[in-house]
Amino acid sequence: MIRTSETMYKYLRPDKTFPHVWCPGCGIGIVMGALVRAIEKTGFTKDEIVLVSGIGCSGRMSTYLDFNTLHTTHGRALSFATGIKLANPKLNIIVVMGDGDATAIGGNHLIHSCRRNIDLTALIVNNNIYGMTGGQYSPTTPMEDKASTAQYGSIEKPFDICKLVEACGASFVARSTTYHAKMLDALLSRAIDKKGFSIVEAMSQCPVQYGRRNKKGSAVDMMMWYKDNAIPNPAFKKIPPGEVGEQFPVGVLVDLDEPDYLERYSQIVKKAGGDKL
Amino acid sequence: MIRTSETMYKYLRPDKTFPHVWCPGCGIGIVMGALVRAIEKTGFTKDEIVLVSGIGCSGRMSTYLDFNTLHTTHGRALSFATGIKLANPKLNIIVVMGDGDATAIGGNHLIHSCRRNIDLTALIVNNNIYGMTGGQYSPTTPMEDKASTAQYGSIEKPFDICKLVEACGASFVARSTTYHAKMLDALLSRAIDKKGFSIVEAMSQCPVQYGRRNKKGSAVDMMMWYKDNAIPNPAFKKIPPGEVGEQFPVGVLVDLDEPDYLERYSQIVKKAGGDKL
Amino acid sequence: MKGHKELLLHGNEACAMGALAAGMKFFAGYPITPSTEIAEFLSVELPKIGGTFIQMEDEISSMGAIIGASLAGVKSMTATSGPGFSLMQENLGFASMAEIPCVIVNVMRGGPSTGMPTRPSQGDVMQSRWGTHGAHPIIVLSPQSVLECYTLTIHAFNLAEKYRSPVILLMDGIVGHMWENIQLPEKIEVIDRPEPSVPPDWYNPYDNLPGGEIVPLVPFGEGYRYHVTGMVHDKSGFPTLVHEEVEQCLDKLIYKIKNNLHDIIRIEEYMLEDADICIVAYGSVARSAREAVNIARNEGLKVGLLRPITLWPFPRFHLENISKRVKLFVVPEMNYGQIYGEVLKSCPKKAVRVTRVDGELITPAQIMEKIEEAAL
Amino acid sequence: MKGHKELLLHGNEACAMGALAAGMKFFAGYPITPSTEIAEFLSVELPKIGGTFIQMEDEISSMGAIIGASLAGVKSMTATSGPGFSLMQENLGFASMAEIPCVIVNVMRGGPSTGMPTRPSQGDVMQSRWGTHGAHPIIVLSPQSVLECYTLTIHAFNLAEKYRSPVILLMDGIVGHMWENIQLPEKIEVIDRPEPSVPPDWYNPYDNLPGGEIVPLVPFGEGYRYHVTGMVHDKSGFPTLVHEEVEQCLDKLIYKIKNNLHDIIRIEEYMLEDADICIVAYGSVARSAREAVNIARNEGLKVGLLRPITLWPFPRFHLENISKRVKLFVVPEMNYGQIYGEVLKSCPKKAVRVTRVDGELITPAQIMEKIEEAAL
Amino acid sequence: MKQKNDDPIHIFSRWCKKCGICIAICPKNVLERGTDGYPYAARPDDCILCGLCDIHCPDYAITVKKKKDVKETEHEGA
Amino acid sequence: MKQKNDDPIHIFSRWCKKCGICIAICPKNVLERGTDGYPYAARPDDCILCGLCDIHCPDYAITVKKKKDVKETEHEGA
Amino acid sequence: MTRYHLCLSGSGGQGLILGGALLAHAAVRDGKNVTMTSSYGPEARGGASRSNLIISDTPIDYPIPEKMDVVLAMNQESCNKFVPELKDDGILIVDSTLVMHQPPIKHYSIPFTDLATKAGVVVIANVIALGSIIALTDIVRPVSLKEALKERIRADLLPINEKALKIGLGEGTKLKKNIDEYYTY
Amino acid sequence: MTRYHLCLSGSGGQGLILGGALLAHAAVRDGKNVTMTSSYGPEARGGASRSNLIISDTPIDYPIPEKMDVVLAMNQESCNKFVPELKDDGILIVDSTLVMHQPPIKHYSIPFTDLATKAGVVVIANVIALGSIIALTDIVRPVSLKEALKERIRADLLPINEKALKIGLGEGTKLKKNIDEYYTY
Ligand SMILES: Cc1ncc(C[n+]2csc(CCOP(=O)(O)OP(=O)(O)O)c2C)c(N)n1
Ligand SMILES: Cc1ncc(C[n+]2csc(CCOP(=O)(O)OP(=O)(O)O)c2C)c(N)n1
Ligand code: SF4
Ligand code: SF4
Ligand code: SF4
Ligand code: SF4
Ligand code: SF4
Ligand code: SF4
Ligand SMILES: [Mg+2]
Ligand SMILES: [Mg+2]
Repeated sequence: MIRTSETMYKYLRPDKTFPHVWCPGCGIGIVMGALVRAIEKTGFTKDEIVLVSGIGCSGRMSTYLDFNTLHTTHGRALSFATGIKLANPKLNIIVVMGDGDATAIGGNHLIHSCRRNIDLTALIVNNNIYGMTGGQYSPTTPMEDKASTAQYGSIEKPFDICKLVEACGASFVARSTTYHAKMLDALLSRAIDKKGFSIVEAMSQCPVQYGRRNKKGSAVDMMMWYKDNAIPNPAFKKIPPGEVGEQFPVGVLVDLDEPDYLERYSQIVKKAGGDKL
Repeated sequence: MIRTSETMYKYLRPDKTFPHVWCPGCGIGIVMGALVRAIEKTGFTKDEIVLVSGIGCSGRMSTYLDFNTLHTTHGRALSFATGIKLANPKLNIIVVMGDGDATAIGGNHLIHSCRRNIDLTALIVNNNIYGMTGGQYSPTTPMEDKASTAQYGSIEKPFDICKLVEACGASFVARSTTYHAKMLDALLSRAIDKKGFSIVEAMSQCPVQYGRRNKKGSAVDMMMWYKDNAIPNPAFKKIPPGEVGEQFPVGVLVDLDEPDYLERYSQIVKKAGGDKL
Repeated sequence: MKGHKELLLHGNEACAMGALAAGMKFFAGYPITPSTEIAEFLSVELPKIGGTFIQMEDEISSMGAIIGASLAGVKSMTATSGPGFSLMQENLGFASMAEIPCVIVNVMRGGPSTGMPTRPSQGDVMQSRWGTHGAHPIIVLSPQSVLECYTLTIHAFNLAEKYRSPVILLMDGIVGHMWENIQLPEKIEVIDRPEPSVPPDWYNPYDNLPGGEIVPLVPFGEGYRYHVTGMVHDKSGFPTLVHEEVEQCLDKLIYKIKNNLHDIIRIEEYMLEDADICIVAYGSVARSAREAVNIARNEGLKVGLLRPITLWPFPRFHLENISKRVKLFVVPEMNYGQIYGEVLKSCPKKAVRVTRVDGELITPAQIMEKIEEAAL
Repeated sequence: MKGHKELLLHGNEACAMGALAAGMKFFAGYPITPSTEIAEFLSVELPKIGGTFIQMEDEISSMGAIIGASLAGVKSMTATSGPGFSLMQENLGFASMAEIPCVIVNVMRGGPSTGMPTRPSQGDVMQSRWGTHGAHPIIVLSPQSVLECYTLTIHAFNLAEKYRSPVILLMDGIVGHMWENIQLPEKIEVIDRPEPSVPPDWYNPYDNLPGGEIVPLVPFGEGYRYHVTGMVHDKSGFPTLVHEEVEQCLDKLIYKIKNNLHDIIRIEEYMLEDADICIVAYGSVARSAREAVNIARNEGLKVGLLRPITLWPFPRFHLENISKRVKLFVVPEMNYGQIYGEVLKSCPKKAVRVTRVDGELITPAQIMEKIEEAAL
Repeated sequence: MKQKNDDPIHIFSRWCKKCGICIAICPKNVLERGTDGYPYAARPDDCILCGLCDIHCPDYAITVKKKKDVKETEHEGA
Repeated sequence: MKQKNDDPIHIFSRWCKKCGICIAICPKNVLERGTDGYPYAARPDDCILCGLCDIHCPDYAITVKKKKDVKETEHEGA
Repeated sequence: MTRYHLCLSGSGGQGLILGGALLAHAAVRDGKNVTMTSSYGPEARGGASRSNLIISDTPIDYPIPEKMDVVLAMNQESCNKFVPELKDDGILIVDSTLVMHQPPIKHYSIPFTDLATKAGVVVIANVIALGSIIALTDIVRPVSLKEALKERIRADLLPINEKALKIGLGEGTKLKKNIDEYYTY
Repeated sequence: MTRYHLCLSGSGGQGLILGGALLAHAAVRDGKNVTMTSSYGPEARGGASRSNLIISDTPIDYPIPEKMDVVLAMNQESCNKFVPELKDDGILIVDSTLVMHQPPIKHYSIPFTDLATKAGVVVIANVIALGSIIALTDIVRPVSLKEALKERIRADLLPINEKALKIGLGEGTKLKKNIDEYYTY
């Protein structure tokens, strides 16, 4: 087993200030640890990895890690990443986004990246809230939960991110939680190795902006909630629909074998004769 | 049976020039006829209907019909419509969009309108191409088909619009074609009557920008293709997966019974005491 | 002694309260620092009066939604900051072109790009005039205090309805995030949308009426069925390419503002009567400038202040009048000199700027420095 | 006799060919009239040379993608028109802030809003300077002919690489959609991204080098791992709020352009030596203006032409120099007077405008009218 | 092609764009393309008034009498 | 709380934010919250070196020796 | 100095932009300077369409021809619209298949669309018209236009287009010979 | 004319913006004019946080206090950062629980966070600090601050906050009495 703390020294930027900026108990740090372990497993060098992030608490990951890092505009990380990947297919691109970043303002880029099956790894840190701007509801805030712009409780049906991207044709879809940190790094390393567009949704506690307002207890309590409600997909499928309650599946949810965008584009280049140069 | 041509005189704006601007054989005229028959069936007065359209060939519908009409910016029709509906819930809003309008530049508004279950009727005229701008590929252009920006054949996996919106939580989803014009008006009138976000996808031939380039024959040939490949949903479900080929289901695909956004918002108003004014 | 209704308010809060006082019943927005408090406040207050608050998926749709709501007859607004304001530009142009009243609040933070989200600036002044494509008119107001966040928001709604135009309230982050004790005015003027004066068949929503009178915008659903588009349109609202109609459509947009400058433009003058040097400042910087005027006067220097409250249309004629009297304009701004460019258009030889872009308010001392330099 | 490589080209086509000649290998865009031919042409040609063409889901992502591609070391561009250009503003500001070379083509159509999609205009001149939020620098070029669509596109890429800045090629719809016979230059200068002169550990992508030298942008993946952000950053690229670093970051953006005006600014003068009246015109209107100069000279009027090829930074010093010699500036534009505003900044008393917004090119006769008025 | 006044089908050729959809869609093969390209009712008596041509014409250029109308006429005639 | 040099667990309190996750996640109840709020190894001998505290610490403030390291130490000691 | 101003007008699908481009190409082969601008209806697709050419021995500044030496009108609407732009001694050529109300001035009237339909495909009406124009005006050399066809037309469509050119040249030449006969008033 | 400049500083979660607002409210109750501005770290969340107040008998133009009459420093970073802004005779108050390296100038040192923890909840440290500030300075009347609490604090949290105010007032009064003892250098 790869230990986070040791591995971390290899990947953290030494000139940044630690402890990092995230609140005590925030799950983003755990997710970043899992990401680093996953990358360590894949064996890619730091130079081969590009970490693209959006804007938000989770978007700050790009400041801390010693890769080629790009902190884009809010919601647009996938479009920047698309440009990088197509311009230099040798780079491995990991795109870190918050739930708001990826599914609110950035929803369109998400669904089109799935459709194009562009060879990127998207890591969506889903804390069910806009953390950075102070706790407004996001497209994944559960109905009736409170937020700074939903003091009477949210009335919007949340997205099931994994279902959404599946319908758009993503070729690898997986979910884990900060409690299931080992599973998270395993899924992430598979996602990075996967050719085509792959998505890992990491459920991550935001004790400060989401938990506190919704009486979800401490960071620990929130993780224990994940422990109780995250069910490995095979087992989840066996739960009778009426008994699902708040439970949700984790693990690999979709794994298709389809040519990715670049493979298809190379066919075009061949047709046009551009491969002969 | 309501005849189009007669009914049309009641709804067409007398001061517009006819024949309309669409190319010979273009399906949009058939779709517009079906829409008018559907509205006639619902019994709403012209003043109660607001027709919001995006930009594109199909977006021109709003010029011709004698309702409250709004021709928005490209891709944004649903956001404008959301504002109208919430500001005056008594109005019945129909939002006409092209496939590009609704799922390329406007994809984000589409998925969020589904999620919010906002009481609008979206009519997506899917001609598998950007007609207005001269035949570039759209998110629904079938793989390998040609377009003015895909001279070597498209390499992008198309959206299945109905599946996409289903995954986002739309409460009524249906599909028909210009060949199945009667079914189309029946679906549209159900969609208009439905409370909540409802979507009707109308497959519509663009003989000029899509058909010609792809050797699909005349407008008639394209409609006959719809005839052969559009299968009523119950029958479609029985086709073994391996034998589906180019066939696609038509009819009602989703019909959920859920409170719409306005109903939920009225709860909020009640909580806040705003209903007592 | 303080009168009644003495309140301690946050600039953003005062703005939201002003909107409610003006009759705003529809807010759509997307959170962004430092404007978020406006949305947060209204998400609580609007339901209380049966109004609508909706958090949209982004700023583009927020702008679309408020246009829609306005067309349905409801006063509407959104609030954002630089990045969101950039995203709103396309639909803002639509509102200009289709002449839809609405109010957009931009609480300016340090730019460009993500810039300095928590630091104030005045960097979006030119963008507020020219951010969308094509020649279009716009009205932009700039408050200097928490009280003005309240009163100018009301004024913004009034101008929007009166001139059927989007109106931008351009707050700098200091004013937006400042707390100040204010006394709400006892009486406020609220302009509501006028009723149409003709029956439906006679109604042309984009007519050029004699004397530049503005056609009332009848809400959708009241029997006046008409067409609204972002394309160049004739008087009935339908697209046209006929030379005269095109010109009428576009010219009217410009002239409805130009012909009413006297009504639209608000300025404040402070100690200008006998001034040799005129500071031109707006927003929070005007407060530093007023302090600088006081300091200068104490030192015996004849300095005054011109504060454009209406930034756009820019009070060029006031400036030109003053320029006949003064020797120098000093233009302090929390940017590299945007209104300074406008001052140049009237008197290129007489203007100097004081700039600051690090996210701190320009100090009276910085302004004094320039003044003393000039006084030498 | 015509030389070799005499071609009949469409403006948009020439622009696309220019891009290829400059070494552009990545195009991302979203169709829009009247720029679509650029995308269509490149969708066929780029695969032939192993380059990448991608049609994105909208203009926002197109702009994002070309920034990404440039960071990966590939010269990239997008092309659009007004509505799409408005949508690109946020990410365009990012490119400015993060100093990413790239080229954005805006083929201007009639605005505002959807406006007149098939009619040309020059309505986005001010937007090209001020469209995004926050103070930022930008370079904008304006071709007058099909030949210049080719040569200035190459120049745009060169400036982008040299100054690590987005460069906008602002074509009016006439130039973009015109066919003209041209002779491609036999030799062109192509500036490629320079190699870094320091090893990775010493590399600061946003350093302020002495003498204003610009740090080369090393492509991602070459061992120089660094951070790129739209936030205000220090020399290594990381966010900062430290006063001096903030100022250095923002000032550099401005000064890297300002300090190189002589290199960046291109103008053309025609018959200006002895002129009393100077027409200031750009793009297709400059052609009408040249014809007007010829007519005027025939009538014995001393008229000349100043054509800013670089619109931004505006050639203010050239203008000021000329203003010492001439009595009047006549500024014809296919808008309500945008560059006219810049002329005012130098000589407010001496400038008149000729405007046209109906989607037709200003005629030599229209310009002559103003000249003759003035000559009286 | 001249249209008879009592034809169940009326083609308004000013709006017709000669796309041929009506001809193809008619289950009774009533319509034909004339030498001028416009459709005309070659076999009006075969028409069953199903209205398919009407609802499929993209240009609202073909009008079919309603069954009721016709029936009434028949009654009158009877 | 003082840490012994041969503890299998090392807590770097400069980075620790006292969130308590490590304490809660430990299957062997090795950790406890000290009076200063920081966790410390109250029962180091119970530690099975599973590393769960390590990978769940959001702040990379807790380091667990690898099983191998420990074994080697044991060998050396043996 | 010779300088010709031409306007080819009609509706969206009639290939007048391509027609203009062919003419322009041919002119370039003849060593001339050319500019061509075009315009469409209110949005990108549909409605009226025209292309305007200037063909000149000397460089061209102002690229919009104002008074026309030649107007080709391929439908009624454009005929009505563009005839006023004709110079007093300008040449008007109309497609008599589609222009019913022919204007009361001297003009050449040729059924381009009918000729095209007879020749097999309606879309070559534009090339037939080009043939007639150059037969009637000598603006470009026929051989240059033939070269232009080779350059811009897809190989499989070349024969039919070359045939069209020939038909057009023939019709034009006929009319030129019997000029007075074919003027209608 | 009396005019006070205050700076309440610390880190993000310590409630210093609310603290400033409470003080401002109280001052308004006392009939004063107030402006309060605040600042945060680089993005919306996290990092240092401060609120700056001006409390004055006369209207306030320039709203940024430059030299401070009072600086409250609730953590080390802000103590280091804002001490230089103190007037020569200004009053520095530090939270001795969190400020280890206390500056070598006269100041009051009170363990606000410890006091708060002992009183039950750490988040009331800000209100304790307010109590001490007004005990030490008389900038606003204690009764006005009590009213301000009533106005802005949720009913269920009011008692604990009132208790905090009392503690703070008590600590402040103690120090004021024995002023010299409590200065550290
Ligand atoms: C165009 C634009 N709109 C809004 C914002 C403000 N903003 C920054 S982060 C954010 C949302 C953060 O939520 P999420 O993406 O879920 O990330 P988290 O902070 O929860 O990790 C918002 C709305 C912005 N920076 N840019
Ligand atoms: C912001 C913006 N981008 C691009 C365009 C150009 N544009 C107009 S319609 C259209 C696409 C039309 O395709 P679709 O929505 O499928 O409608 P259709 O014409 O096929 O009915 C495009 C790209 C625009 N008007 N605005
Ligand atoms: S606000 Fe929430 S998501 Fe952001 S750092 Fe704090 S706990 Fe984490
Ligand atoms: S281009 Fe296609 S969709 Fe548009 S009008 Fe013509 S046939 Fe219809
Ligand atoms: S379907 Fe309509 S437009 Fe087409 S041929 Fe028949 S009548 Fe004419
Ligand atoms: S009504 Fe039916 S049967 Fe009669 S012509 Fe039309 S399609 Fe044929
Ligand atoms: S390594 Fe395992 S057993 Fe040891 S302290 Fe950590 S969690 Fe507990
Ligand atoms: S999990 Fe980490 S940060 Fe939290 S208490 Fe344990 S060591 Fe400290
Ligand atoms: Mg989030
Ligand atoms: Mg389409």
